[in-house]
Amino acid sequence: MTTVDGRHTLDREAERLAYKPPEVRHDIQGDMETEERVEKAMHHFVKNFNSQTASYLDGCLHCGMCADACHFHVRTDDPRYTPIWKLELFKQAYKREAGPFAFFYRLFGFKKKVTIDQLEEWQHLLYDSCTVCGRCSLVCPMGIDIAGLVSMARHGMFMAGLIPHELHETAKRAAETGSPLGITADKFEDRVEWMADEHEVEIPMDVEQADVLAVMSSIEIQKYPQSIAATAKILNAAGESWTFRTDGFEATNFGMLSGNPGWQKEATMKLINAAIKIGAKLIVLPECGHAYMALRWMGANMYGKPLPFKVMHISEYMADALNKGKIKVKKVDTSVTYHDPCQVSRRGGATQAARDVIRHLGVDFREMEYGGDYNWCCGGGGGVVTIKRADPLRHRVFKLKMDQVEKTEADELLSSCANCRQSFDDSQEHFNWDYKMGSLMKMVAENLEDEA
Amino acid sequence: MDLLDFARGPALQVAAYILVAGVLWRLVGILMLKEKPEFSEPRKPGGFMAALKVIYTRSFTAAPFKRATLYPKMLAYVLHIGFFAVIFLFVPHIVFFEGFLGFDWPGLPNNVIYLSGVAAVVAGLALLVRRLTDPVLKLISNFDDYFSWFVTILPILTGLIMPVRMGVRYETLLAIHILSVAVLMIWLPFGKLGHTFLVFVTRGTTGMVFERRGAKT
Amino acid sequence: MTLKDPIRSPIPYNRGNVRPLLNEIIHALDRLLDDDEPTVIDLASLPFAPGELEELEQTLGTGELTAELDALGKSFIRETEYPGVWWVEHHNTGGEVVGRYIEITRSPEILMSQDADVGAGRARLRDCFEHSGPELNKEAGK
Amino acid sequence: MKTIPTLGDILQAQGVSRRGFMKYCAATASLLALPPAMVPRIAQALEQARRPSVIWLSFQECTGCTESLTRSSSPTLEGLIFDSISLDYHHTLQAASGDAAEAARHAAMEENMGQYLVLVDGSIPMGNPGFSTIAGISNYDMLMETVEGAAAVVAIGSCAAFGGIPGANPNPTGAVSVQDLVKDKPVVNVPGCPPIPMVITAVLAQFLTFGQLPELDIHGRPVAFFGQTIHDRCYRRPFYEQGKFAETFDDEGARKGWCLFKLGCKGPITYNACATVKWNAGTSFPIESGHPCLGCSEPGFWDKGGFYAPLSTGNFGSGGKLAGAAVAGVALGAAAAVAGRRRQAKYTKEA
Repeated sequence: MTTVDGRHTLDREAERLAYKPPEVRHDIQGDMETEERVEKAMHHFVKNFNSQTASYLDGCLHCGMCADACHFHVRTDDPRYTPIWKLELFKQAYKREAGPFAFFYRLFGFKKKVTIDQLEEWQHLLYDSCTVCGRCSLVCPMGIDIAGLVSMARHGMFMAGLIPHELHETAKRAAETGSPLGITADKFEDRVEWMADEHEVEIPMDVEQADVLAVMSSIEIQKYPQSIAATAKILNAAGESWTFRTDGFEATNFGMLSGNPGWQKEATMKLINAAIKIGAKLIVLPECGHAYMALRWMGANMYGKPLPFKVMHISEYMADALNKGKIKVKKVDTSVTYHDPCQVSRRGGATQAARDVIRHLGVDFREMEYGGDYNWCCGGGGGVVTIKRADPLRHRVFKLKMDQVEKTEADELLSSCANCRQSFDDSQEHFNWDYKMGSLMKMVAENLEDEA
Repeated sequence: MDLLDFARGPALQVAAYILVAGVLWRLVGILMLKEKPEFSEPRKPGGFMAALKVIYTRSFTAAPFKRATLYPKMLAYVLHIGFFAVIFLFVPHIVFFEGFLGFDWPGLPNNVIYLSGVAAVVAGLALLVRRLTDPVLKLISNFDDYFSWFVTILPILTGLIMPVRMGVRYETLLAIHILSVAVLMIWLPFGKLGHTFLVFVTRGTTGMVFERRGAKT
Repeated sequence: MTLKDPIRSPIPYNRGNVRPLLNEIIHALDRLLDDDEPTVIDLASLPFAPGELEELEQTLGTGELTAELDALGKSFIRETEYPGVWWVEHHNTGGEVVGRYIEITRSPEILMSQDADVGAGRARLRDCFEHSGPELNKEAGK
Repeated sequence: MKTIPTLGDILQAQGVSRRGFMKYCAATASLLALPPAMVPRIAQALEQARRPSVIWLSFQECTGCTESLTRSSSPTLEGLIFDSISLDYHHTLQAASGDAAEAARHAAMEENMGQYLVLVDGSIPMGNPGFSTIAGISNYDMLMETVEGAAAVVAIGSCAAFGGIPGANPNPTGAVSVQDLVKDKPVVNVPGCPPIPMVITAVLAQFLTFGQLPELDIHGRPVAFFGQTIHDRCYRRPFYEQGKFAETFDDEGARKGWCLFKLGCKGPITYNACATVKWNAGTSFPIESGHPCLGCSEPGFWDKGGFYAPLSTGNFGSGGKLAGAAVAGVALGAAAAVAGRRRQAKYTKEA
């Protein structure tokens, strides 16, 4: 548990009779010596410095405007949640090790090596209180992509064994079993079969040659298995030659979220290899935000050359199919508002796709105030939803999202990200909130015209 | 050699050498670090035009942030525009630039310039007060922020004192003014005032990265 | 200025030193009337653009009284259209201007007969008287 | 020592009336830039004033200063001041020459030991005493000998005051100013090329009237005349404030009499009385006749980077040096980047 209320901060030093404030918790993995942890952190900070990150880290004006864009700061007024402050250690490492004047910073000791205490303190800032939503990147007058830098800074934290335990365990499970929730190939097959029966839909599995490789996120497989059926219905309706593969079905990438580039690459390569194996021309990513970032924009860089196939988010696929007339939907008589997954819309550039789909559904679409690219994050992205100790803070932040949604007075709330959905569901339960988030894909699947 | 001769001669010369060398040092030092490879299939052509686009568009605040950042943005605009007017539209300064550029441009009446200078200083003071009181800015500020503020405001102040005089001899004031400019020139490449040239790099980079994704820039 | 003279048109607006000077003259007239305090303005100490001095002179105009003094070169003392405001110009023997003043006073000091000159004059007159004839001399002796 | 008559005696002897004397006092007040209210005090002082002996020494000069002072053909009121001083030695003006002239100088020095004024125009060559001599005596020797018993020294013109044109770069004669050599006597500088004649006479009038030297500024110049810049008192100043400038000598701005700053006017850093006292009996001064101020009354005016170079131009040195700085910057940047990459590599190896 962490004190997050900047307006009523507790004086931690003062003696109190009955109440002892809890210490800020930080987790430690492994049994490295302190010095080794610091070295590891520095090493994996330094590894990220290239001309692009360098210009960003050198360009900050300390104007503090990113604080006004960050939901964690807006809701708590805690200055530590200023996005650029979360990068202070990363910046410190850059100025000391790789900046143009690094020699002088070292010579005169202007920038010291980071310390273990700093790293421990920053764990909360780099993980619990950043969803890598990138809203701050849009307010920065220098155009610094702060969110991108946070992802990189996490590399040092992971390698130093200083990340939130739940996130570490989830990422580790993903690396070991291929799924953050421990879903094995067999279990996936079971779920697919179950859904095929339940929804009376044909779901191709492990086809040797197919044009389209569809993948899923473990959250969907576990919590929202109807997504499997919905995906199948849509791809079938479009008349695609497609398949799921047991050797490459997991779209989530907890290696990326936790800050382990090795694991990130492993997870990405599984999908790439599976697609190449079946000669796929397209991978359709599920309703998952960070999967889009991991494969669509970072996949080729992990692969080291351009991918031999296209990558689409399911919302992009649906929009394309609807626009081209490959599938048709019935008009739906309801009012809808749409929550943009940060990694798909703001950072991924597919903002328009979901709106195209919604237009085809003919619903009364109510855009949130400053929706789309400036949308407030669900609060659970970037792995935050897995961090138990961050729940109170996440709930607090969710208030912004609730206000944004409620203002639209729409009947239904949709999104296209299972991770968003999960954190919405959790917060809905916490607040006993009226809105239950639905899936855009599900609405399309349920309203497909039989004759395409 | 009196103070003015020193200011106009060696001081300005050394400052100019340091300015040129420092700017290139920082730029080359950043840009010659390893390249970040980019193999993903672009949604839109990025490239140079995207860089230019964001260099331009980031000069304005996106609608959702307008209310929250109105005050500092307004001050920053006043500071920047005032400062630019003073530097580039005050006729003696234009003559100064003409001295090494070889061409000139129309200036503004001095009263307008004095007003711009005063506005810039007032905005600068307000920004300093904000930096000293706002919890966020208090936390993230360091020596660079305060020193850069000082060397930016100093030339405007020393310039504004000149018509007022206050009993000090003109050539002394002019020498002090030029020396303060020299200090600004010397510091500019190294601290956060480097944003005068880095702004093109950072905005341009973001333009190229995000525009090719088709994402919001 | 006589009572018959028409009221002058308003003083034209000028950029230079003319207007401030006129204002100063008005205040000097206040002091003269209220406190009986005269003022002398030395025009040599003020920077004038070409034509400004002439403009000032024209604006003030010429009043009822003009005097010419001949001592170490000519001097011209003239009351302007505004009573109490005097234009005083000293020239040297070569005709060059060596001093130019606006005096705000009832009568410029230089117009007054000076005690030293009066004394010297009296001496000269007495001398003249004593040497002009015995009758007069006798009478004066009594 | 002979008895020196007071000015009152002299004027009386010349039959000058009290009115004439008052006029003279008013002109003196005007000359000294004193308020008219000071006239009675001046009158009182002048009546008691005694005619001082003046020795005028001319060294490396062009006689322009003497010309300036004596330019007027008819006797003037300033001239009266010269009547009331005793110019005992001025080798350009006096009839005597050679040994006779030097004898006059020595006689004046002896008679007025400790009370005479020395006026100097021209700079003194220190490179070789033979560069400039009078009656076989080097300028340096003559100056030091004459100054010995002087009450004060007045350096007339920029050469005497600051070294002037002979002292300009590369200064082949090793010319120095009076104040460089005379350290134990008060030195008043009346710089200008030439100085305004009124200012020269004013210094003498001040000495004559009050028996003391005027208040001086940091360059030893009378504050009454050198207290303000040409720019501050220039009638074209409003154009400067409005941003209206003549760009060339024959453009519209030049014809309309706009500010000459862009044509190199040194008015803002030049302290002199030209804008108020003006020249040729108050006719005009350089800016009024359309030429920028050269700054001739300032130290080193000849070496200030060109008469027509605007004041605000800086001297950045050669383009080559700037290019050198650029190359150095690129090299340092490259070195920093290489060092940064090396450290990355080192870290990667260690880890």
